[in-house]
Amino acid sequence: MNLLAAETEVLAPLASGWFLENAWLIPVIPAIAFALIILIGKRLPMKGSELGVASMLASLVLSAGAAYQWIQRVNSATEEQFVEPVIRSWSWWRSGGFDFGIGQHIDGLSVVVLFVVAFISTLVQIYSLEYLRGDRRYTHFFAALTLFSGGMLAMVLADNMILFLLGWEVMGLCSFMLIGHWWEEDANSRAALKAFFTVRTGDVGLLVGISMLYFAANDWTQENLGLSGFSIRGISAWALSGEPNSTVIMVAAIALFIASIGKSGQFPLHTWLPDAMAGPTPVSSLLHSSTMVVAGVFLVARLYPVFFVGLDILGSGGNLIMFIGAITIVISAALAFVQNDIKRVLAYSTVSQLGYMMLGLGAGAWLPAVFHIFTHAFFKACLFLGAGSISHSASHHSFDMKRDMGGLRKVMPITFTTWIISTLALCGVFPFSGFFSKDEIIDNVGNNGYNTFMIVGLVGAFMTAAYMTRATYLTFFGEPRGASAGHSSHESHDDHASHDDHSSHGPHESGLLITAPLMILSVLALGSGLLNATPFGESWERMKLWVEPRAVEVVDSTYSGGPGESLIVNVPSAGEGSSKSVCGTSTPEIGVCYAPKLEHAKFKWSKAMLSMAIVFLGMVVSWILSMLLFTKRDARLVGLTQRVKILGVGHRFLVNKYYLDDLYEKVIVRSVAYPISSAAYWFNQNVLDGILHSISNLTRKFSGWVYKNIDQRVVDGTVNNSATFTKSVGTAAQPTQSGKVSQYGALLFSAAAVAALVLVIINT
Amino acid sequence: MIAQNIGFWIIAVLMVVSALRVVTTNNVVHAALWLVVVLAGAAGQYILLAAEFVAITQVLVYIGAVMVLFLFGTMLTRARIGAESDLNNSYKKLGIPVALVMLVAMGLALTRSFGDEKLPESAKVVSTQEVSDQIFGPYLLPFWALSFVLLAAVVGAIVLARKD
Amino acid sequence: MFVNQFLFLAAVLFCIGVYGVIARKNAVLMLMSIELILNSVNINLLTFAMRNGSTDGHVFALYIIAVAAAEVGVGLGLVLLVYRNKKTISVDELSEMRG
Amino acid sequence: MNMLQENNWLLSVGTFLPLLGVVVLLLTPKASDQMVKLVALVTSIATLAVGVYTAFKFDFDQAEKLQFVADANWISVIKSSYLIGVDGISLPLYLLSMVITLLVVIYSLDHVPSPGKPKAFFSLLLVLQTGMAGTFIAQDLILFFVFFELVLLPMFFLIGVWGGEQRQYASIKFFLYTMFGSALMLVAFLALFFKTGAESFSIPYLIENGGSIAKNIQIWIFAGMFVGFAVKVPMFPFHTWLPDAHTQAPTQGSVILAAILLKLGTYGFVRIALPILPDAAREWAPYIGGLAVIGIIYGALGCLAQTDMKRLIAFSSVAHMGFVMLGISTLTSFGVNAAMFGMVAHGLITGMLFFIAGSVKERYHTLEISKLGGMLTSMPRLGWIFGFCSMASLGLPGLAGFWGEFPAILSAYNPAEGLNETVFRVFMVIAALGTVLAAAYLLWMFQRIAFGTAKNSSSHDHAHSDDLHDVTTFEWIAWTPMLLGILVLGILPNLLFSVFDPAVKITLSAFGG
Amino acid sequence: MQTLNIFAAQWVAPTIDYFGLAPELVLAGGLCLVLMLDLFIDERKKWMLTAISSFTLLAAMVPVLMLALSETEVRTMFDGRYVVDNFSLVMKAVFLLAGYVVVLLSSSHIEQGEYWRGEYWFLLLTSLLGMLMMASSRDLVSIFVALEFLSIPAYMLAAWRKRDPKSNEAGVKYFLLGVFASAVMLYGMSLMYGVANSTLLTEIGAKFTATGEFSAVHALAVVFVVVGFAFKVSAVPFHTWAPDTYEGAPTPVTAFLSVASKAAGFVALVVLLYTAFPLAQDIWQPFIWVLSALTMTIGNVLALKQNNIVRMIAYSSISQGGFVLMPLAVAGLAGSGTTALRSVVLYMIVYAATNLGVFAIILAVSNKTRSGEISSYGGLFSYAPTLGVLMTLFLASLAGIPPLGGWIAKFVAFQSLIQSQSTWGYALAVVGAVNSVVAFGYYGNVMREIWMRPVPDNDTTLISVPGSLKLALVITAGATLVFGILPGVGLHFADLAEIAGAIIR
Repeated sequence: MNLLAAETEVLAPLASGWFLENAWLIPVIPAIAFALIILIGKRLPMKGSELGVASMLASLVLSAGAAYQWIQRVNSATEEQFVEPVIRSWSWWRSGGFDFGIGQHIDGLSVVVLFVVAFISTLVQIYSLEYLRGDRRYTHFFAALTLFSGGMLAMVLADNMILFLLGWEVMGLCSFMLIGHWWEEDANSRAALKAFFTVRTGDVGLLVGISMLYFAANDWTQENLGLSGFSIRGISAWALSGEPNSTVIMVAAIALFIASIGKSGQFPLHTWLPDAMAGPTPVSSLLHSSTMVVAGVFLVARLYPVFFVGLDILGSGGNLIMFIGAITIVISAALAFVQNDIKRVLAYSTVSQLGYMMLGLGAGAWLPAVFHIFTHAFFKACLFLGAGSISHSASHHSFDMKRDMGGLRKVMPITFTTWIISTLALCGVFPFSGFFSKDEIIDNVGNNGYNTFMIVGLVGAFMTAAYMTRATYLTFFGEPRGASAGHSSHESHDDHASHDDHSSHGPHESGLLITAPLMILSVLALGSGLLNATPFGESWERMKLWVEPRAVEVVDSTYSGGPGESLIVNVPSAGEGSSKSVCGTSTPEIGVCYAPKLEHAKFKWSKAMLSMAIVFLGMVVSWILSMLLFTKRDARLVGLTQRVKILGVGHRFLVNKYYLDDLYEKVIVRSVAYPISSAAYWFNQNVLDGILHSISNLTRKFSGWVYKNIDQRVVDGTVNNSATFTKSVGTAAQPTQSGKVSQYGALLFSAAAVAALVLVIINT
Repeated sequence: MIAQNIGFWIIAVLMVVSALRVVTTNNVVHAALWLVVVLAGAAGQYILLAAEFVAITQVLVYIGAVMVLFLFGTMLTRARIGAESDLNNSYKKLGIPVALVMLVAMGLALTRSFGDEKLPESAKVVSTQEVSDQIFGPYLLPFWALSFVLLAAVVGAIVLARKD
Repeated sequence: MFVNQFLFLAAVLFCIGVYGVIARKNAVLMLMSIELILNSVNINLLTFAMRNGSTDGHVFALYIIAVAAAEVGVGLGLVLLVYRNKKTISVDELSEMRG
Repeated sequence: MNMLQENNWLLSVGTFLPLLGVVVLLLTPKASDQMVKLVALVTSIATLAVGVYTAFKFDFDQAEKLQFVADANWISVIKSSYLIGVDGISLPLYLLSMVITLLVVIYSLDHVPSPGKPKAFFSLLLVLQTGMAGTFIAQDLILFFVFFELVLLPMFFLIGVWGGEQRQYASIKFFLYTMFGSALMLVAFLALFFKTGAESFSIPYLIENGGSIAKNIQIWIFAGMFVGFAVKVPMFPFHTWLPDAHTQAPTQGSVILAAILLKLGTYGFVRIALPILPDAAREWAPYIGGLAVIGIIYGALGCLAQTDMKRLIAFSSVAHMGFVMLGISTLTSFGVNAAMFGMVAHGLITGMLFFIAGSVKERYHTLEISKLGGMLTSMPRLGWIFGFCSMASLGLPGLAGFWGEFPAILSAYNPAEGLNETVFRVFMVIAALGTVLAAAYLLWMFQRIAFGTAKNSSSHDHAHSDDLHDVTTFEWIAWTPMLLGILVLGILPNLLFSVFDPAVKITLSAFGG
Repeated sequence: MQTLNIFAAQWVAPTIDYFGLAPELVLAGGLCLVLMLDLFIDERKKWMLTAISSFTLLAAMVPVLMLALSETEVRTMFDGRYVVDNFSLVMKAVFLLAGYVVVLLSSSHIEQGEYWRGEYWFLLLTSLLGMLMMASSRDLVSIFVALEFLSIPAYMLAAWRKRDPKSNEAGVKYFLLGVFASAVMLYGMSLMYGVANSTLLTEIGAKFTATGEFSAVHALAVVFVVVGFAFKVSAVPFHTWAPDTYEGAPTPVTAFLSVASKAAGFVALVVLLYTAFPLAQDIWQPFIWVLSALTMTIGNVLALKQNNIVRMIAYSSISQGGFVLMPLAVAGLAGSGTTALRSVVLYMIVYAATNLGVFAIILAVSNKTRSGEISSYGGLFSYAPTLGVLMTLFLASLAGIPPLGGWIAKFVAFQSLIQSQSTWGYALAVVGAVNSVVAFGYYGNVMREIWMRPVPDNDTTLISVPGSLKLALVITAGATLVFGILPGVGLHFADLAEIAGAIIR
């Protein structure tokens, strides 16, 4: 299993431990829990939810242990030493010379994501205990949620692409079940279908990519590393070995990236994400913070060498990943402006943040991107759960900010505080966690020479600040509206009727099971950035130390034995000539390289200040606009006297003021901000989503056509026609059987005569 | 030989003309009588072919017995003694080409195979004894069989033809 | 004498007989036409007997004559049967079964 | 090929035991339905017991060898003998046929379809079982052919007597189609026999000697077999009997048809066509592959156009068997393994789907998708089972369907030596797109049937509110093994692959692995 | 011997092997007995005639078996004009057993109409005697006489229901066309005698070999002779009589014609092809090829159109005849002769069993329904399951579905075609394969009636099956199954059947 362990010991024995060696338990526990919930969940006192929570807690503990021991392991290595991932694998099945393994691949990246996933999942499950209390499919919900986390965990620690694919698809399935949780409503089931189907479209890329990589890499990996071509480690090493055909690896990388696009909701396959908000809020939270959508980013991070070589990352002029990332940032941020549904705002925000991660990965900022996964998980989970908390306790299950929210800061202090913290983190305000990750990305993008993309990143930051401010304002400031104001006249959004008792109480703070996760998450949203606080110097860059793989592994040339037989590989252009080796300058002549050597930007306060300024500008502008726009507009609804009270001016003036408002709204806002956002939204709904729908409609129509015309008429028609034809031959032959003896005789004699004539002529 | 040849040609022409009349005449009884001419002609040809026993049998069986049967048949089915218009059917037109094709096929084959081969000049008349030696020698079994055939024909024909 | 002059006579008789059985619808006339054919066969057989100098042809011809007699007997029996049921001996009327 | 001959009575007993059951059935009085059912049940249980014992005795370490080989004189004049045996390829299918038959019998205890006549129904099921099992154990072409054809008549009657409204048309179509194929196949078998020196019809012998036939003749012989097997599979464009047969067949018939009968064709390819005629197989492979991917896409499109649940599932078979054929067409042992796995997986999954369709029909009295809906509310268990099977059918990893589908796609990337890689890679991408379409039609169906609220109002004429009961005991007993099978094979595919692999390797040795 | 022997005045009595003739003699004795007894016994005791007839047939089987077991392989009489070899013995056994089953089929049937029972049995036995003779005849004269021997009684039997115009029509058509065909055949025989100067088949064969090249007359002779027997086996386009005759004739007679009479035609054809002009294969192979392909196809497509079960079976048996002819189309090729012969014999055996079974069912069912319409079989399975299942078995066997007799017969036919490894063989095999599918169209249609259609008029009164029919059903169904499941049995007999003096192998 650990092929290189023997040899690395020569350098320095790396610490390992039980948690690292047995990390495979982390996804297995939820999987077992899932089965148990399904089988006996309904009979348990808490309807199976306890099993889910317990399994997630266990996974969390194991993940934390693994993380701890990984840190120890890293610390036990020397500065430049390659930190061997803890790989264990077992043969799963064999077929035709193909060895499909199953196993774990624990390295920095997996540890981080494992921890995040386990952590968020645990909190979400705890949160759901309260949020879904009384739901009719409570047990099913927890089962699906648990399996969902299990799938993600399995994917994260997969040591080969097959297992990776398995986790990936299991998540897809669970997302279908979870998004469609309230499937009685047509919209929900449609959304679930759409989500699954869109993601599945992207999966074609994954299938193709895996296949291509396998066949391209298998010989090399078998020969040199004794690993199968599915092995992530093998593929990584192969990608950097200089061996691969550039076309093959490029096509494979593009194929894989298509899968990422689908899963991570990148442009243009992002339309399923907002619809997926139909699911229960905890699901949205889990889906958008740490699992599912992150899987796409994780795929790129995991097989980074493949993308690095295949898409020529760090090459001049940008690459596909960067373009997609950048477009996604802007487009989705713009879309977030025009949403009234708080969850949709957050959804687009997620898409946008994923765009940042993609941008970072595409630009060679691997670590910042991974770090952004880490921090984003906390604050985005917090935001979603906050939104859930609002709908649960204040807005009568509505997520409409304009109709049912407003002024909630007083009634929901905890929710409000955690929301603000997370928002600041999302906007990237120092010293909240988002700053350390997002700013790093933007910084590194610029540092690696992509100034245009850096500007896009900054614009994105501005927009992020702006729309989050708008959302915050609408939700927590201003006057309460609709349900938050106690009105319950409108139709409830989520018709799980058991919650109706809330309406009588009016808006209030949520219970501890909801607020506790919020608080924990907000603390992390605040503080998790410090794990890689570049501004504070090298020693604060712990994440870099722990997570970033070291570029090269030194191989002792005397090593022999093991299934790999020969590990002596000539790394091309290693340190020779002027060309920069992907493994960095310190690559020895002989060795296997598992990760590209990446440069990190030097932190500069000046740059940070610039971006901070942009963020603040965005917030302020948005705040003012929101104030002007929404509070005033809202006042019009409430009534005359109130307006007088607030403004203390005359009726005519107020009327004029309204003119101004209208002017403002119609002329300034609508002519400047709206057209762009609206156009984007229009484009989104009509063109992108429209394309999606029309593709599906077309396919349906086409299939109908094929069925009717090709299958039934041509193919089946041929069959039926042959029967008809046979019968018509019979009909044609029937007249010969006229019943008249003379005719029979004529036939007999003429046949004899003709046969005789022919054969006589032939035979003479 | 010349005399025989002359005989042959006279009889042959007579036979062909009579045969044509058999198949074209509108009168059943005439047809039967024309058939007699053909059969008698055939008997003549048999003599030319040195088959006197067969020729005699031909006269006895055909002209004597079969013709009587035909005439009885004609009577019993109350055919008109005289011309009838509907003795032929709609396949008449088919008959000519079929017969012609057949004739062409036969003619081709015969011409190509026998060309101008001649019959042996000094053929001895086959005596009745020789024929009977053959019949009661190697061809005995078919002879026995024939007796059953005739018996069956008689029994069957009676059953079928009698009124009941 | 040429072999073919007899054989051609037989062939012509045969073909006339063929025409007869096709063109005639009166059952008795059909039977007569068949006799033409059988006679042509006999001419053939005897011609070959002379040509080959064997007596087998004679025997064959005699058996044919005998069988022909039996056939005519059976045939007329059938004709009478039909006539009794249908009051006609036109074989064209015998086309109840077809197709 | 060396063979193991111990316990050579086992296979004969396992194969012909159902016929004994038929004899007993014929002797039981017509009136006593219970007795009839009991006899059928006991027979199928006993058959399966023999099958399990066979599996128990099977030497899995030598799965590549024919085992339990019996070789008796049969038609010595034409050099055909009663040569039977199983190896890793046939054993799982052999057992599958027994399991499916037992489950179908169990299911039928409670669901003898209209117009009743349980005696005839169970007799035909058991005869069918003999035919199916026999096909998988036959190691002689003529014996194979006899068993291959033996399944025709019972299935013809199952469809024709116990089927739906269009049953007569469907049954005749099914029969004529299959017969057409097998007639040509027989011609091909005979040509093969003579071209190998007219020595023997034994498959092992022909495998050794078939390769020496001149290539252009091989191609023609292969063509005959191709038609025979392709009709059975069914491959595009020979598939049109399938939707009709499936739609009209009674549930039990559909299940057996999907689970076993379709496999006879693919099994024939693996067992007979490929190893005996390697050169021709190489020539044909691209065309087979092409038809296979056309089938995948075409089947999926067909599914999307359907409004009838059962017909949709039937068309999905076309698509799934396309994957199987794609795997076979790569001529790699990996691809063929995938195909073999796909056969078993498809048998379980689609069989299950047909069971569900049958139960839906029984409860709703219609299979029009537009008239169904809200199954999850009215019958949550049935709904979830349906969901599970849909997921398995669309190839979700972790369930059996995936291991037939994904490796097949994977194998197309790298077909056997001598095949055009570009062509097969194109096939691979198309097949991968097919998985998306599979997701589309299956989920669409699932969404429309299971989600939403029940549409009781749409069919007032049937007072069927009483009928909407959840899964019954008999259904549970019949279904649980299949559901477990889908799950277990999904998690532990090696259970099957380890059995297939050695045998497949040997079989495909002519293609260099 | 056959040359003109001018001074051979001395007649020598031919040596006759009476043991070799024993089956024929037993049968001849039996039929004379029937004819005589018919004159003397009381109307109420006429059932004895049935018993005597069936007993005679079984009794004739005894010498057949003894001859088969005797050490002398081939018995030759009359200078080789009459030969008792294994082929003839196998075929004689088939004729006798088929005749026995036909007697069983007839026995209940002729009680009902105003049948001339004594004469019926007499003619039936006479026809069978002709068939026995045909099996051993190796001489043009014998073959001709045997042909008339078996045909003339059959002509009359076809018309045996005297009051029924259909039956009359059947008889007349059969008779007239039979006479036409034998006239053509005779012309061919005369030419054959002319070119070979012998009526003995082996000598004709030798002459046809000696000349090496074939003149036009050879072609004409072969074609005309084959036409004569093509009529007998109802090969298209000489089949036209068959449907009408089969439909009109009394059903047991139809069974007899479609099985025994057809088999006799094949016997003669095979004997002629194998001993008289095997080397004229270039002439007859293409001819038979065309005949076979046409027969299968036309028979099938016309059968598809039929509503009357007997007429459908008639067309079916035409098309089956095409399958029997199939291997003969390549029989002249090296190495195919033996298998082709085996195929023909096996096919005849299996076909006899199956087709007689079909007729037994038809008789049983028509007892109740009094209808020949296929639709009268609706729902047969529901009220007479045994008959339904048996009919299904027989039809499936005719369609060639394993594991019933028909499949092995078809299989062997295909086998010998393909064994020739000639393009023509392959092509005909494909034609046959397609036709065997088409054939299921009409067989399946009857099965569909039996299993899937409602009972007409809901008349589900039980069918009473007479004992003799039951026995016939047991025999035929048993044979059909045994031939299918253990094809070795049928093949063994077929393989035994070797024609003494056959030139092609």
